[in-house]
Amino acid sequence: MNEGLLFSDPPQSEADESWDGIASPTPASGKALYLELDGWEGPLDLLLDLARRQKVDLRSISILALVDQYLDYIEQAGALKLELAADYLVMAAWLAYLKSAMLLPKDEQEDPSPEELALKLQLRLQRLGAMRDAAARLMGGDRIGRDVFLRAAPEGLEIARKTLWQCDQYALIEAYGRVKARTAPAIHMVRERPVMTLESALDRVSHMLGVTLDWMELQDFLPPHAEPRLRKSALASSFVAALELARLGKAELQQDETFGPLHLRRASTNG
Amino acid sequence: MDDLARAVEAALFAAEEPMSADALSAFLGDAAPGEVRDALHALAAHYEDRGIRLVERGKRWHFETAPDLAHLLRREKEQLRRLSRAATEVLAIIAYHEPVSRAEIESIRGVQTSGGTLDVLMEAGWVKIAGRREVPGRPTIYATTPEFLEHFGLASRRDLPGLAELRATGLLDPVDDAYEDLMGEAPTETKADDGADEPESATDDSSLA
Amino acid sequence: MDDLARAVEAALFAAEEPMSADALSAFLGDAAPGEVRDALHALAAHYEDRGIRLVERGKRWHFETAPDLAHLLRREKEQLRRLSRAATEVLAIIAYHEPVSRAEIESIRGVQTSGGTLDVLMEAGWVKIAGRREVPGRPTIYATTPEFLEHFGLASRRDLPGLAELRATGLLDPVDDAYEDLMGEAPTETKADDGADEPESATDDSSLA
Repeated sequence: MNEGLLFSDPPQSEADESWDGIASPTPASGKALYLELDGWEGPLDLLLDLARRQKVDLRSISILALVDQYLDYIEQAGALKLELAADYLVMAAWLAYLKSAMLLPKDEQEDPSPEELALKLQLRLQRLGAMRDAAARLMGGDRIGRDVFLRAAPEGLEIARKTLWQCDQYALIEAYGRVKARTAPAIHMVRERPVMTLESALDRVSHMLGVTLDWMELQDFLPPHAEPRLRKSALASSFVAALELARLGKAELQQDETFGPLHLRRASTNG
Repeated sequence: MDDLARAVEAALFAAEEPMSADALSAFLGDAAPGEVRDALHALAAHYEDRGIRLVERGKRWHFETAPDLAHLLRREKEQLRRLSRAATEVLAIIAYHEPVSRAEIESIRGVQTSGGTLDVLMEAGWVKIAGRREVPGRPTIYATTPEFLEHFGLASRRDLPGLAELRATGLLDPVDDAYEDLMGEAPTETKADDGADEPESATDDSSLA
Repeated sequence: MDDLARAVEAALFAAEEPMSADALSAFLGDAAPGEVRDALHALAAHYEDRGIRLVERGKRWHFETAPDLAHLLRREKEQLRRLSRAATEVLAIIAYHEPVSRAEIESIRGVQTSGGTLDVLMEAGWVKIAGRREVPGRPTIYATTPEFLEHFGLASRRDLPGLAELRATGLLDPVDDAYEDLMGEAPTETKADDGADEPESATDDSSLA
C-alpha cells in the first residue's frame, strides 16, 4: 500500500488521493480503476469502495453481494496477472468462507455464525466509512495557511530577563582565600629517610654468605631491629644484591613456590 | 475601549504563538484572569465581521484572517503540504477516538499503519504520544494537540465535525460493542470500559482483514 | 464594514511586509487605488484608539501595536542568580588589588579569565573600568564601585579582612608553612592600605603566582 508515500503524490492520478480531496473515492466507471490494488489502503478499503458503489446506506448493504463483488474483483485482477498482495488474498479466502457459510442451511452453522461475521464486517465498514467522511470534513475546515492566515510578521512579545546577581561577603572573602591558597607557591621538602643502599646491601649479604654453607632465608639478611621503613628499604636492596650475587656466580637462589620464601646460599663451586 | 482590552489586543497581535487567557493575564502583570477573559470575548465580538478575527482554539487565542477572504489571500501563500489519504484517515481516527493505540487505529482501517504515518502527524505537531495504556504490552496511545485544533480551526474537540452524531450512532464504539448492542445484549459494564482499554478486541478484528 | 476594507485589513494583517496602496490594489485584483486609499484611511481612523494601529510609513502601510503599550509588550523579568565561583574569585581579586588589569587578575588566579566574567561583574554593577595603566599596551584596569561596597555591606575596602585574618580563619589553608618563612613578610596591613593605592603591589603579588 502507499502508506509510506505520505505527502507524495499518489501513484495514480485520482484527485481524491490528495490532502484536500474528499476521502471516499467516487470513481468513474470503467475498468481503469480496477487495475491497481495500490489504489486501496488494504482489503477493507477496497470493500468499502465496493460497498459505496451499491449506493445504499452502509447499514443496509448486502454483504453477500459485496462478497461477490470482491471475489470477482480479485479474480479479475488475478486474470490480469496483477500481483495480489497477500492480505487481499487472505480477505478473499475469508470472504469465500463467509459466503459459503451464508449459503448453507442454518442448522449446520458453527460458532460464530456467518450472520455474526457478516454483521461485524458491515459494522467495520460503517466505522471506516464514518472516519473517512470525518477526515474529509476535517480537511475541509478553515485551515490555517489555506483558508485563514496568521499575522505574517508579528512583533513578538519580548520578555527581557534582567539578572540580579547575588553574592555575599563571606563568598567574596572565601574566594580570595581560595585564590591565594591555590596560587601560593608550594614548597616540597624531602626529609631524610633511613635507607639501605645497594652497596651496603651487597657488602652485608656477601659477608653473611661467607659465614655459612646452609640455605638462609632472605629475611635473615635484614638488620634485625630496623624500623619498618628501613626494613623495607633493606629488603629491596638485599633482594637486588642477592640477584646480583647470583649473576656473578657467587650465590645460589631457590624459591619453592611463587611468593614463597626466597632462600640463598653461597655458591658451592665458589666455596 | 478600556486599557485592558487594548493591552490584550496588542499582546495577541504581537504574539508569535497563540496565548491562553491565563498566559495573557500573567504576561500583562496584574490583570485578573476573569477580566482578561471578558476582554477576549468582547474583542472576539468586535472582530466578528471584520477582515481579521479573534478566535479561541483549544483554550488559546489568536488573530487570523476571515475565512471568506481565503480566495484573496491564498495565492501567494505557501502551499500546504499534501497529506496522504492514509495520514488524513489516521489523523481523523486519532481525533475522534483519542486516546487511541496504533492497534486500534489499524483495526478501524483494516491495514497496518506504518510508523511513518504517525511520525508525519507528530512532526506536523498535530498528534502527540499521550502515554501508555495499562494493559498487557502497554501500548503507546496517541492524542491530538492544541496545534491540531488551531490548524483545523476548531475551538475544542467538541467542535470536531459530526462528533456528536457519530457518538450518538455508536460509530465511535468498537465493533464488538456495537454488535452486542445490536444483538440486544446489554453490553456488560466491563465491556463499556474495556472497549477503550482492550487492544485484544482490536487484534481480533484485524484478523478479519 | 465594506468588503474592500475587510480585504485590505486582512491583506495587511497577513502581509510579510508593509504594502503601498498601489501594491494592495494590485494584490486585491480589481480594486481601484483610490478606493483602497479610502479604505486605508477609514481603517486607520478605526484603529486610532485601539491596541493596534494602522500606520503609513513612507507610503507603505502596516499594522503595529500602539506605542503607548510598548512597556506592556516588553516586560522585564528579574531573575536572581548566584555569582559563579570564577566570577566571585575575580571580584575578590579586584576588590583586594584594585585597580588591576585582566592580565594581573589572571596571574593572581593562576587561570585564564574569560571576558564574560568581567562583563557579568560590570553588568552586576560591582566593577567598573578605572582607566588604563600607563605601561606598554595600556591595559584596561578595573576597580570596584560604590554599589559593590553597598551590596557586600562594607563601609570601605579597608573592611576586607587582611591575609593574616584570612589565615587565622583557615581560609588560606592549605598554605605551606614555608611560604611565610620564605617571604618573611607580614602581608596584612600593607595589603589593606596599599591595595587601594598601589597597583604595583598587585603586580608584586602576581609575580608570586
